[in-house]
Amino acid sequence: MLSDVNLLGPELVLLVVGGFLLIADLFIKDRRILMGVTLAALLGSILYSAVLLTEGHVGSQGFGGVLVVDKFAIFFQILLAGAAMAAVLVSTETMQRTPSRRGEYLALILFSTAGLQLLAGSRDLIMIFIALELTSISQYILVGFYKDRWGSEGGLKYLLTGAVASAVLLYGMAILLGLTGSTNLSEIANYIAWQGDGKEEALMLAAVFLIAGFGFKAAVAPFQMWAPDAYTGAPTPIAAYLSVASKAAAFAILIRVFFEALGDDLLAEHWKTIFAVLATISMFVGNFFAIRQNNIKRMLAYSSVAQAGTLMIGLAAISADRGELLGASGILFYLAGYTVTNLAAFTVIILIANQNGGSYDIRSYAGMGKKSPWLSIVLAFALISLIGLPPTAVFFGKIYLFETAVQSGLAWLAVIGTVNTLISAAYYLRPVKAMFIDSADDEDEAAPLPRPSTSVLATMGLVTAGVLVIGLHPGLLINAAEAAVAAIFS
Amino acid sequence: MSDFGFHLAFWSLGAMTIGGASMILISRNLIHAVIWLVMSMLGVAGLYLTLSADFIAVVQVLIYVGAISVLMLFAIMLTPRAERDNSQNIKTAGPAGLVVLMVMIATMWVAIDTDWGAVREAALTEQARLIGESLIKHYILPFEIGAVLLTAALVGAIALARQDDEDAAIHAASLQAELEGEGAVDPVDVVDPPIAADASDSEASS
Amino acid sequence: MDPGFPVLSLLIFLPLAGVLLIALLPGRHTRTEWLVQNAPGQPVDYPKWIALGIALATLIIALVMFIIFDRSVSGFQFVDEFDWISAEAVGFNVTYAFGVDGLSMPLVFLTAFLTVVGVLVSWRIDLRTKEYFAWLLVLETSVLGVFTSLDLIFFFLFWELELVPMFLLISIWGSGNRNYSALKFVLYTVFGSAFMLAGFLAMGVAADTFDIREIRQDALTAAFLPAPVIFAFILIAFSIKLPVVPLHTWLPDAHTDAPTAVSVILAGVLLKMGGYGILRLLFTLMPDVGADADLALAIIGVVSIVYGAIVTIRQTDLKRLIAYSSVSHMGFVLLGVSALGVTGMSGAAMQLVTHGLITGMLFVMVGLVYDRTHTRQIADMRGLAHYIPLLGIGMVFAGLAGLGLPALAGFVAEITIFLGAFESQTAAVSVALLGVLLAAAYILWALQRTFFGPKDEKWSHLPDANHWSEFTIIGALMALIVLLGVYPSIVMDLLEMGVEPIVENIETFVSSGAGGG
Amino acid sequence: MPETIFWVILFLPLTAFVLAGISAVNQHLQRQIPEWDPNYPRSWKPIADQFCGPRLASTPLIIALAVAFLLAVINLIDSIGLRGLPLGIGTHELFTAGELVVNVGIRIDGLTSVMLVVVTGVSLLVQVYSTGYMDGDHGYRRYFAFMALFTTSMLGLVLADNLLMLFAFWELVGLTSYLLIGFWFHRPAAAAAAKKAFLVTRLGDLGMLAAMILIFSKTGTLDIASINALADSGAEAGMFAFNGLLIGQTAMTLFGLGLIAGAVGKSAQFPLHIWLPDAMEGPTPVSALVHSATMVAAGVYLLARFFPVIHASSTASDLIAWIGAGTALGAAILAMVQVDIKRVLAYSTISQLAYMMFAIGVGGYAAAVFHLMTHAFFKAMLFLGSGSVNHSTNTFDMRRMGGLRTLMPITFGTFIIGTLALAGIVPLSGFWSKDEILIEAWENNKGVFVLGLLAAGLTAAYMVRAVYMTFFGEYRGGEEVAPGEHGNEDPSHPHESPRSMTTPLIILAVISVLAGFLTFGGEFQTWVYGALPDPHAGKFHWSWGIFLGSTALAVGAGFVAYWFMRNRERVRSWGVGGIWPIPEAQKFATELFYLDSLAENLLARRVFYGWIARSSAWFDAAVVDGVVNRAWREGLTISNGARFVQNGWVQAGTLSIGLGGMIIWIAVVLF
Amino acid sequence: MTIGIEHYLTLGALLFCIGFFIAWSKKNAIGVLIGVELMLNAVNLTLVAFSRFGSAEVALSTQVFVVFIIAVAAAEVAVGLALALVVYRNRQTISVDRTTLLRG
Repeated sequence: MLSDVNLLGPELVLLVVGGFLLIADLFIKDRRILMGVTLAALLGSILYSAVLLTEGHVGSQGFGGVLVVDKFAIFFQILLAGAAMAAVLVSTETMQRTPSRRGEYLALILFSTAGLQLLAGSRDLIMIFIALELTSISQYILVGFYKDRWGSEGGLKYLLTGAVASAVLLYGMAILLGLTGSTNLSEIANYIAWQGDGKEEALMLAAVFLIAGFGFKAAVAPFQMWAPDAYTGAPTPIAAYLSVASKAAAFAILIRVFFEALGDDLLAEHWKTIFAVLATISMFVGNFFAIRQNNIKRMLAYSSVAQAGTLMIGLAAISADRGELLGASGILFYLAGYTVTNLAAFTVIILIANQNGGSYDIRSYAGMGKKSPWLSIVLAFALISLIGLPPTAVFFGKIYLFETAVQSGLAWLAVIGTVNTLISAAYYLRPVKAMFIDSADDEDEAAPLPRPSTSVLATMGLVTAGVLVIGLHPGLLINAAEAAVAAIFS
Repeated sequence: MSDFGFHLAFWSLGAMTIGGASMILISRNLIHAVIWLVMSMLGVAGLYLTLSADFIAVVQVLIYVGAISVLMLFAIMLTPRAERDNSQNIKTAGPAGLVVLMVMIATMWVAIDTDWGAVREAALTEQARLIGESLIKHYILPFEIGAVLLTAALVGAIALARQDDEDAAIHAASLQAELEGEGAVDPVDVVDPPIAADASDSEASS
Repeated sequence: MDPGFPVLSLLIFLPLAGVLLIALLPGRHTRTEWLVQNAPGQPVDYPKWIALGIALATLIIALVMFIIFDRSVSGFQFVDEFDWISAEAVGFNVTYAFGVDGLSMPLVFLTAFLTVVGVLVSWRIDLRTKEYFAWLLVLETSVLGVFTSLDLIFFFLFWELELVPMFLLISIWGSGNRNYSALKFVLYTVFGSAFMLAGFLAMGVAADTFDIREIRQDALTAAFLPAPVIFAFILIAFSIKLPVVPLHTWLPDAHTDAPTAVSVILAGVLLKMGGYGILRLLFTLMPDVGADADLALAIIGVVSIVYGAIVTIRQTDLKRLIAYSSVSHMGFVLLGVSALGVTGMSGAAMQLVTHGLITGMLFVMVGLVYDRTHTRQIADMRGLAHYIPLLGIGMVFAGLAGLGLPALAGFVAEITIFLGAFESQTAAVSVALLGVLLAAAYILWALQRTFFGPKDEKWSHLPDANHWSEFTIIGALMALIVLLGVYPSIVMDLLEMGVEPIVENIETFVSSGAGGG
Repeated sequence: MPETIFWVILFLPLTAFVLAGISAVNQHLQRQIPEWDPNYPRSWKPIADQFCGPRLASTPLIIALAVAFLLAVINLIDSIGLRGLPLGIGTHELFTAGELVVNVGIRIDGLTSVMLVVVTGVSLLVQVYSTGYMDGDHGYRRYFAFMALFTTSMLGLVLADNLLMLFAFWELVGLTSYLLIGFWFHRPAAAAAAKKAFLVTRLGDLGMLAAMILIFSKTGTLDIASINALADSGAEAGMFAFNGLLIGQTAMTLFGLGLIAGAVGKSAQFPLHIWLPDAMEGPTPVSALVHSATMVAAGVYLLARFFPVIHASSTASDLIAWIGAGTALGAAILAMVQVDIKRVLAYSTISQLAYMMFAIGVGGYAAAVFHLMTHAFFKAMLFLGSGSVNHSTNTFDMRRMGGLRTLMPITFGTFIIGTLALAGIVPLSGFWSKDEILIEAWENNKGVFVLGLLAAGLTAAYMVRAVYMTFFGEYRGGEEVAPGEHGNEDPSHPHESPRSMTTPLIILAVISVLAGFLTFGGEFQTWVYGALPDPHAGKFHWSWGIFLGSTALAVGAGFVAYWFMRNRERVRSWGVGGIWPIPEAQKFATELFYLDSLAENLLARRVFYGWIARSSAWFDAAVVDGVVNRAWREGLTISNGARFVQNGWVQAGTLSIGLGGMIIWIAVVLF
Repeated sequence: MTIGIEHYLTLGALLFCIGFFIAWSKKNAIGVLIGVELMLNAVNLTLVAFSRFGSAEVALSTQVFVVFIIAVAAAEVAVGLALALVVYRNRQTISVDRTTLLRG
């Protein structure tokens, strides 16, 4: 049991430091120290994951099979901790706005991240539920953290819908548990394989409820409604964090649950179609709603719905010959690319908002290209990547995912995906147009803007480099994703 | 427990549960609704007893009836009388009814139609011990994480409910906007709240 | 031909290096420089000189490649390749592979050449020059990439990459309804790419490789999509780019509102990507589907030729008129391709090259005129030849080349297409002949209304061509157009070389698959 | 003669073109120099002016043409020695594209030799004339550049040994014709006429292009000799076969028809004749060289070149015979009512070309070529004469001339010679060739003969009318020079033209008188027949009946016309509007049989431009583009409208969870 | 008729649906929370039913699950009420049909 604690290392670091921060907050007022500690914890978590990877712990199960440390989990641990690092790094301004709640803010980010990491490594329904709730509750609070009228409303809506979603999820889990008699994913799979016949309705009801619950986290239409409101109301770093980390973990658990527990052919045919349909709906809903948004955060929220739809393509592409590997590794690869890209976009948005008096109106971006060319170039680059244009991370992610679709005989899905790329271009290009093409109404705005904080700039540099590196040399990441999913499907 | 007693207990407790829940639906006052919720919860606790889940029943009574409903009542009491309205949102009630009908068909069908496996006659004994053992052995990790979760919720709830210095201005601004009748606002107007002047922040002053 | 070092990669990425250079160096300088002999006090624009230098260097590399290209060996030369993504377990392998063959070599040269023209024609741009020239070079890289990629994924990558500079170039430096046009251009292209990507992926999955050299028709029978569907998907993208009726309406808008250099490159090179793609990808990789689709292609081609020309006649905007004429001219490409023979396909490829030069020149001339008159409306112009006779010479020359006058490049391509395609597409060619007449009609009429006619005093202040950059462009374009017109084999040999394997492929499949379909 | 010589002949004018082009560009460049570049060395300007002046435009061309003419004459003499048989000159591959092998090569035979002499000779004289006529014109250098280019193209057309090369030069002469007609582009009429000429001839060229494509796709060759040999092989069982080439009767007929279409366009035959009268907007020497002597005769040359093809199909030969005959008569009728002297000559040209056309149609190959040659000389002379008149009166309107007989004696004299030659008065050159054609027609096709004879009569009549109006009676004052143009400053006192203009007139007059005698001894026929694949010594026939008849008709018609002109007042008092007795007929003729307005106003403007093109453009904008734009707008509207779903209520979010889940489950269970 | 697992499950399903309907149709945020609590109770009831009637392994884990759910429910309610309080401070209302600043 004690040796199992070793496996918990990455999360434990976060939880312990999170607890420490809650207390330290009372004594330490310097924001930089708190942030430093937080970042150190996240870095430690990443390093610990790396150690687990290299020290031969891969594949170990811990805590009676509740937790597993495989490459899949480690992939997500690193990804999530990285995303959290970026979120913390860009939170300078946010923390200046809430001087009396810094410890809580950072601690909640850490708790939430730990929850997401645990989610990626969970192999037990109860663990999944608790991990999910840990991260959800932390996020509810973080969304409402500004306590202004938008934040509180966003937080409340997120909480209420989230509570309903988790109730639905629990109902699904309850059915699954009652039917199969186990909370362990592999035992569930065993049961379905041997005794599942004739119980498709119940199993599918459970599966549907699980999809609803996890899909809610992943902001897949039609479970996406909270996302725009929460993103809009939340402090922007949190919106960034939600859009990438939450989604990543949700897909991690979707892959794990649906491949490990419900991967039997009895059900797979059904949910393959379900995912394909959801992917389609998500892409269209996200893109259509995004077109008319003027608030860039909200636009990105809807775009994240569409991106979730794109990711769903990978889930749908399961039953083909190599579909399992291809689909799942496609999701991982895409998620990584999407994460860095979206973070890059959000980082710039934060920087611009800081200079802009906190405005997120796309129209106020007019002339930004002249005022701060580098920020604009990075944002434009990130948005172009989000469209899926080369040479960026998402470009290859899309190609990869669409290939999985084609390989599973879902070529129509690839076409829909690319047509949606077209629709998405219409709104992703709007800020680009505003920044570079429109000119600011008044010339005063051309005055030099305050210099953003170094940490934010550094983050921007890092994630942009990430976008570019993944875009130019996707091979490494693809191989990593491949190795990660091989752990599940071997 | 005799068969008849069992029947009587099930039906009456079931009626209490469902009746309580239905009364929540109907009652116009939020405080009444919470009280009906308590009744429904008690009904559920009773049902747990009929299922020989003594420990859970106790927990149910303690936490739901004892803690959650009191918490809700407190929250309700913090709001003025006008906000204690528990009426239906007629705009959503219609579609909600339709969807609930679908959910009901689905869940009940599954509940009735599915073969749930062998029916065991003997109930679990020594539940409290077993659950406790399970929690610190098999489910130690969820247990610990659950603790963190409660901590996080606690800290978060405090952080939210506590009125910090910087919040006053924000609330005041919100109320001002509210008074000016800005009902629905294009989300474009969302702007970050102003940065609080904080002397303790070394960077803000430098 | 193996020069011993990755000359092709150098060629493709040199413009990107130029972009870096432009980005890092200051925008303009007021000091008199050794580089340029200019009047004291006049600012020197570094970006345009860097852009010119880089574009010229690229052109020289392209020229050297063109010269040392081994005309005795068919197949790809100057190949640079290494594994780029190799995910063996999931079968997602992408090779960094670039090479040129007889088909792409002239187009590569054309691209390099027209970029120089584009830089020179933008010499008087003074709005955000730094970005402008940087984007122009990015555009060059992307187009060169398309013409040399030997891997479907890289082909697609560069195909999409080109949208970014185009969008910005049109919408920032354009005129008129530029935002609309830029967006329309992007959306149309992306719409096509959507289908193209699906097609590529289906091919790649079926053949287990994205390498153009290794994908073979027989592998595609195992595809998840039927080969004709893949063919149609990819054809949609190329048809939009080419463009053919009825997918052409982005073209007039984009052309009209784009700055001159972009119009030149758009008409000169970007449209060629469509024709190149049809030859390189569709007919190389799916010869039997292509052979079945010949009649459809011919019909589309003829409709484009005739309909495009008829609509051209009614245009009132000079740039729009030329843009529509492109629609008509690019129809010839499809017609030539549909011949399924070496002659027709060589003609189609030749049409790509010659149309690039000719329409490029037309846009250069219109751009130069527009710089002076600030109107493109034909109705506003009259008797321009009195005041700007040198530009008039250029315009008339380009116009005549455009209507397929012998001894100028366009004639060679058109006549080759006609001669090559008649046997297999008799009716189509017969109708397409009308296009020759209509081309003469719209071009001559436009010339009559703009350059000829009585003097109009309001244009008396216009300066004629008076800058070395203008003389250079006009002279170089004229020289190339005449050279290709009187001695076409300099390019035709290469194109023939490039086309021959495609036709052999078709013939193999048509003869072997005659029974099996 | 070695092949090089012919390339020299071809490239001499081309070199002159380049030099003239440099000169012309330099003219415009000089204007730019001050603002061009401050660093431009000013001292170059006079040097550039000196070496790239107007002389650089004209002198090299005249020298080049003189040399070329000399070489052409030597070649002709050689050719006589060879009895017109083709010289064995190799051909060179220009480029290949698959089966298509495009060659450039030169074919020298009797026909070519004759044409070479005609082209270089007339061109030389016209250029000499032009130095005087165009002196002082702003576009002097440009003019010679175009002329040089034209001569090059015409020589190329004549020398070509394959159809593609012929076609290329064919198009190029069309181009130069376009450029020269629109030479004074500031005149809207000139610009429009240039365009019209190009388009109308190109319409005919389409036929020729189609013919070329057809013959290539059927036989795989474009070599003129091979095609002719194939046609000459004769059809057996509907197939022509020669040396491995094979072609059916239908294809051969179609090929012939295509060639005829090209010839009809270029030689301005009905119904494509409408461009030539308008083409008179060009400078007069251009009309002389391009639009009477050489280029328009290229159509005849083409049919002569492919004479076996035309005669391999009776459809083709009959068609061209009837087109020719009809045009000959119709154009002559139209010439009767023109008041512009150049237009009279233009219709006359059409009429005469039509003679050659029907000559070919009825098998009078040698006669056609002969007429082509003689016509080139005398018609060029006539045009130059009209130019000379214009030079001093500033007008071509015969109603403003008159009485120039004494004022411009040389012009008058040469014009009279030209008129007599054209009218076919013995023993001038026109008589011999025209009579030969009539004889051929008489022997082969009586209907055509009748029409031709009538046309011959009318020819004499309209020429007499023109001469009378121009040179007889009182001088009616000419026309003031238009602003911005150059011309005689004092048109009320016309004077004889300068030496540079009269000399060519005289030379041409001499040739016009003498050229007809080539027919004696059958030498001419021998050279020309030598060009055919099956060279048989054709001999011109002689028929006293036709000689007497046609001469009598011409002289009679001439006198009638003279009488009418002299007694115009009296004729008018009879109530007759013009030369035609019935006003309606007069109007019908002055309106050019309504053919122009039918073609231009109805077909081109209304039907094509107004209806087809407009509806297409509307379709393009409203439907093809409109649908896309509409879809885009609708998409935005939908996007906007769909936002009601996201109405901000929590319940909408939670409801969608349940609804989505349920729909999925029901769907799964049901299907 | 014996009272079997179906009865409990049906009861649970009914409760779940009523909870769902309450969550969907109440104006007041706290009303929505009440609905959620009912749904969670329904889940718990279902789980306990499985615990009673299911196999031996399931008996324990379901009850453990229920404990977790109850704990989490409490935490959720606490946070939810705190958020509702903040909303109230900002808007003077916790009616969800009026807290619709964010929409579209």
